Amino acid sequence: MKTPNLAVEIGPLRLENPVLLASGTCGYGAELADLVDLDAVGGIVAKGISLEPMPGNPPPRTVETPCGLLNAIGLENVGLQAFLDEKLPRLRRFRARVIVNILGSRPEDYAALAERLDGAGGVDAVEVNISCPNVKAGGAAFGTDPAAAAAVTRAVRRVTRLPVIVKLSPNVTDVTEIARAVEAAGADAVSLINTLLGMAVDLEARRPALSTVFGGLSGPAVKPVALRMVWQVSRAVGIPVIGIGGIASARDALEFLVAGAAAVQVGTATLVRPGTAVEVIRGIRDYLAARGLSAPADLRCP
Amino acid sequence: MKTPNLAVEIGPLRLENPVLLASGTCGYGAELADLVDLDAVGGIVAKGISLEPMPGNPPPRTVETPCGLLNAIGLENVGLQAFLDEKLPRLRRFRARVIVNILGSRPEDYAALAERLDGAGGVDAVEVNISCPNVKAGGAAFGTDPAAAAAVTRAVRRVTRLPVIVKLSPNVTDVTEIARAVEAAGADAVSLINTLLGMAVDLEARRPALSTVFGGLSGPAVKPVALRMVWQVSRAVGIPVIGIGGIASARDALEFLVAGAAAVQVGTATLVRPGTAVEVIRGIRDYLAARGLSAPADLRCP
Amino acid sequence: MTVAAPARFDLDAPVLDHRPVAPGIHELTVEAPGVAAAARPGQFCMLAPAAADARDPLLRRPLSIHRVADGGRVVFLYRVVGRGTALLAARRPGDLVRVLGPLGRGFTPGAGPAVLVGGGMGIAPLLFLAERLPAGHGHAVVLGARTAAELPGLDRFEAAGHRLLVATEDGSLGEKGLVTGILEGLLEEAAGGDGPALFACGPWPMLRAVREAAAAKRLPLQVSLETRMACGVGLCLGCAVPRPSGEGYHHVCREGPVFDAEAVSWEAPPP
Amino acid sequence: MTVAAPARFDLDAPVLDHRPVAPGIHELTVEAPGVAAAARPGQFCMLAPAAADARDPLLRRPLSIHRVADGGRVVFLYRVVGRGTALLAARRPGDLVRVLGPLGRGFTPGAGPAVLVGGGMGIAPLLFLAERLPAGHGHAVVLGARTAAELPGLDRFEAAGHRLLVATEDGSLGEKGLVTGILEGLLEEAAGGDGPALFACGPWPMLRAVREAAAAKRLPLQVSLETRMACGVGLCLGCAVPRPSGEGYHHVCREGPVFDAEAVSWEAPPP
Ligand SMILES: Cc1cc2nc3c(=O)[nH]c(=O)nc-3n(C[C@H](O)[C@H](O)[C@H](O)COP(=O)(O)OP(=O)(O)OC[C@H]3O[C@@H](n4cnc5c(N)ncnc54)[C@H](O)[C@@H]3O)c2cc1C
Ligand SMILES: Cc1cc2nc3c(=O)[nH]c(=O)nc-3n(C[C@H](O)[C@H](O)[C@H](O)COP(=O)(O)OP(=O)(O)OC[C@H]3O[C@@H](n4cnc5c(N)ncnc54)[C@H](O)[C@@H]3O)c2cc1C
Ligand SMILES: Cc1cc2nc3c(=O)[nH]c(=O)nc-3n(C[C@H](O)[C@H](O)[C@H](O)COP(=O)(O)O)c2cc1C
Ligand SMILES: Cc1cc2nc3c(=O)[nH]c(=O)nc-3n(C[C@H](O)[C@H](O)[C@H](O)COP(=O)(O)O)c2cc1C
Ligand code: FES
Ligand code: FES
Repeated sequence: MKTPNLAVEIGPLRLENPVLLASGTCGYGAELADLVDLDAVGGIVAKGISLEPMPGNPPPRTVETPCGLLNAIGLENVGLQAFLDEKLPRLRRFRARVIVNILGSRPEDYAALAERLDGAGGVDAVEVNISCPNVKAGGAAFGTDPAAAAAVTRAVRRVTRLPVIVKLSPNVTDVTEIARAVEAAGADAVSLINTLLGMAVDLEARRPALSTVFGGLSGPAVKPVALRMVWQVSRAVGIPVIGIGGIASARDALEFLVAGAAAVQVGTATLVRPGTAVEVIRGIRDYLAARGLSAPADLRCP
Repeated sequence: MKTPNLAVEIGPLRLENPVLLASGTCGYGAELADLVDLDAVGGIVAKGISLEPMPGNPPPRTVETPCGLLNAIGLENVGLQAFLDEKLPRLRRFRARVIVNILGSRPEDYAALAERLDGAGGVDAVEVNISCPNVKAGGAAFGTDPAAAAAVTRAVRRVTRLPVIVKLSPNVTDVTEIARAVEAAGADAVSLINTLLGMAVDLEARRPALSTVFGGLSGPAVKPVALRMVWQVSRAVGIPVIGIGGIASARDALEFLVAGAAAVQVGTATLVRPGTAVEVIRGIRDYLAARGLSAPADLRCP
Repeated sequence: MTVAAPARFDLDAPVLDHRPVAPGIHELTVEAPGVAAAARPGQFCMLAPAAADARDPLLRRPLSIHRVADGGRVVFLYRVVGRGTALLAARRPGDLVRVLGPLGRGFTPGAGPAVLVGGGMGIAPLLFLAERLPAGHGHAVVLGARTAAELPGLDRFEAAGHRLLVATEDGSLGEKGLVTGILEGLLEEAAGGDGPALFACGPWPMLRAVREAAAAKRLPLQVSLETRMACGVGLCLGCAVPRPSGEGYHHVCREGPVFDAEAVSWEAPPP
Repeated sequence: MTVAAPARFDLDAPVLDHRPVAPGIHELTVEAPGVAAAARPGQFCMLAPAAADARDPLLRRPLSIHRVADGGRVVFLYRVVGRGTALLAARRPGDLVRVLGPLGRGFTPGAGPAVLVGGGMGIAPLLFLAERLPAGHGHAVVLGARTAAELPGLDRFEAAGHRLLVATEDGSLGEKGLVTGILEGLLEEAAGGDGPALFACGPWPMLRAVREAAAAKRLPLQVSLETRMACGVGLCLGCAVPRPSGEGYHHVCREGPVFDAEAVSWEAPPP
């Protein structure tokens, strides 16, 4: 029986295994180094960074939902400079690949971030979070408009040779349209999904439970929507697809591989059980070995 | 302490209480008459009917998901004639209002259904399911395009004076755009949400779990998305909003009333516990009474 | 066929007894007098642990009625397969189980001799049928499993008073082989007379094999089918199995789970 | 301030004891030696019933460490409020509870006398602090609740050896009124010396009142704050409370839950 080879290529980015920690659920790595073996995960996607630090939203920022979590963190982050000076040095020492998630309100912001990261040693890829409001377009997220998504992708593509992964928003009528647009604009891969836009109600107070009314839904509840979008997008583009959304076990991850994902990210599950990603890797290896399969890609449904 | 008055007006449709059974989860009423007091619910929305009978999809048609259910029933229904001859006579004898959910592949289909129902005694309203593929537009659902949604609404509006409730699809970038379009086209009310498009994987077989690959996601998992859309739409249109999506308890229903719904529908929860809708009504009454509130509308968050 | 709508109940039933009876197989006894009184062999219930806010697993699970007994007892025999049955298996006497039933159309035995054929967990509903058929009328019960340890409740089958024949794939009890082997022999014995009516419940390949044997001898056969069931009460339309004509579908939870073999499409993939 | 990262553990801890100690209030003892050894007063753990596939409720619940004891015992004192605590309350000795901890920054008592002030379930972490403070050093403990029945564990507080003063809103035990009344009296007694350091945990109005009393007498005060916590381990950034400066937020699970009163924004709505 062959030992499975878990290494996967996401365009020019090579991962030792197909499991990454999702942005916003693993800080900048060091925060969970005592609870998770960061040499064992394929990659770490750092908390999204912006050019300037952002304080985030007023509380309440989180609320539990059926099989899920609603968050309105508000993209709180230390900003690019502090990331480069204080976070990246520690993050790059782990064996996991370092993927830096970037966010902005104009394509120029994304480009400025990508350019600085391009020159910074230790960064293996950028993940472009286009679920942010496009300030020039009245606040609709970049990721809801193919032209805006392509503009951000092009701006980043022009200034870096790092692998560029564009992270898609699920809150759209046709996610394949956005995926094709960013592929044409030069993305090396796409990752999906980001959170679903949702809301919870504080019944006692008779008002929204989150300070910002709406928040992003994640966790097992969203897995069926995420799987559907991974299936659709992996059949619509030629670039690799990274699947995200409700993965809490090896079985969940394997389902995403069947649906067409080349790799997966574990998000909310890390908040609940930090060791989840490492268990997922072990489970994928055991599953492939037990069936005499040699690689994650063998699972993909034709 | 005042006794709360649970009666609500959905445009020209008056309900004795704000709780209805959702289409596709209560058959044509008689199927659950022994398990549910159909004189106690405010309304019954019958399984969607088409002009001609439809056999539905091959199995597998359902699969359980985290806090949810994926269904690919395929709009199986007895067709308009059998509905009028065999189902409606029994359905109209219950105290609940009778709302007939209609579906088609062209606006003319919807109009033909509405016209026949307009003349049929015992029908209190039509609910227009626009989540069906628009055959002339390459199969995209009517409900994903404001112009198509408006065309269906107008076609129905022209041929009936019955209250017209248009049921919105959540699988869109901007549900308020669709809502405004159907309001302008003459809808008396909107109901939302229909199911979220999703997928599940049969891992042992390494292929989709449903015969049609994709299906509709319902149940508690979708509640945060449904609440968000009810909030958005109730602030975007002047017509009443009926909230649907994951309601399984009185607390859930009350959250929808806070979010802006004038009434609610209970769907998947009836499949799990048929008595749910009646418990919801009792719970709403108790909640209002305990707080000295006189009507469901008193809960709405400004 | 018009039949007065049978009574169905939805209640929180107290667990009276719950015990493992074979590796991975449990026997659950609840107190549900209305269900017990109305139940017919071949019917099933939809079960879930009673927990007010439980949302995951969301759906109840279908289990055949294994037998009913005095005091309003309803007994189920089931294998732990996944999360739903695992959670049920944790219910202790005194705990509550939500029971919705009795559901579906069960077996309709005629006047003549019957042969009951069961494999795997398909033996579960056959005990109820066996106990309702009067002894001494030439009925027979043929049960099969992989191994002797997976044939729980044989003592009750014996007590029902019919000829009892057992087959195990590994030969650890009764004949070595499948139930179809025993069935062939039984049907040979009965050749020349009217022949028995057959009632089968078990894995799809077993049902197909029994159907071939029945068709060859033109014997009536009723089979109990299994599909995924979201509701079990005829509301969702999910439990579809194709009709032989190719036109449309039966619904297993309301037209079945017991069907005349002729109403079943045997070319279709297993439900 | 740089401190070596304290040890945190994530384990399935066996329940050793679990008992109601007051109406709706339970005391849970688990075996978690690493946690017990590393724990400091004021720290907390994130708990959930151990169930491999449990997805709803999704998140663990934060509970303060009430005390630690020999044999690696970690003890929690909690009120059943909603689904999470109700499910925890059902765990019996031998069952497993997933425990992640010890978490956060606890109380840092100084050299001088301390006054511990607790209300409602805020008394939970104060026992641990009281047991770690040596008796006979002029420390005092002031506890309040609505009624005597909601002051569990008073015997252990007494055994800690400090002056113990109790207030109940209905007067069923100790003074009738709020802890702030007792506190005023205590602080009057101590007037003229350096004054004690205050450590408070309880409902937001109580914390505000204690803070006013402390500020009036320029006494140092540490408060334990409560916010909704999705993760409890510093990853989600959800546990934000505003900084007094109006610039940005503290995170209660990693910079707290214990804060110097001066680092807290007292104008903000209760967390
Ligand atoms: C009418 C009927 C009667 C049955 N009677 C019995 C019985 O007496 N004893 C017994 O051991 N089993 C019986 N089964 C099968 C039993 O329902 C399944 O083993 C059980 O639902 C598995 O649930 P789970 O959560 O443990 O497994 P999971 O695999 O986690 O279930 C996931 C989902 O798939 C469904 N599912 C999985 N396997 C089956 C299956 N074989 N049949 C139907 N649905 C399935 C579950 O109901 C659930 O919705 C019967 C099935 C039907 C349809
Ligand atoms: C650091 C810290 C220490 C705590 N220590 C104790 C303790 O020792 N004893 C005790 O009885 N309680 C303590 N609490 C409060 C306790 O966490 C909540 O009562 C509990 O989370 C309620 O969960 P539930 O599922 O039962 O209620 P639900 O209302 O169903 O909970 C729903 C969600 O809201 C959160 N939530 C609800 N109330 C609170 C609250 N007051 N604080 C934080 N989150 C809440 C839950 O964690 C959950 O995520 C502490 C809270 C924090 C933040
Ligand atoms: C608390 C929290 C913070 C997040 N922050 C970010 C972020 O900064 N950038 C981003 O692209 N996605 C962010 N996400 C989205 C996740 O990376 C992921 O796409 C989503 O949560 C779905 O995956 P999951 O269900 O496994 O959590 C965040 C999610 C959560 C729960
Ligand atoms: C089995 C099933 C069948 C359904 N059939 C229809 C239908 O025929 N027409 C329709 O408009 N909606 C249909 N729906 C959607 C429901 O009416 C409802 O919008 C959706 O399930 C969300 O509500 P819930 O979470 O309470 O179930 C169906 C849902 C289910 C689960
Ligand atoms: S399982 Fe729902 S109709 Fe049969
Ligand atoms: S609760 Fe997640 S960072 Fe504090």
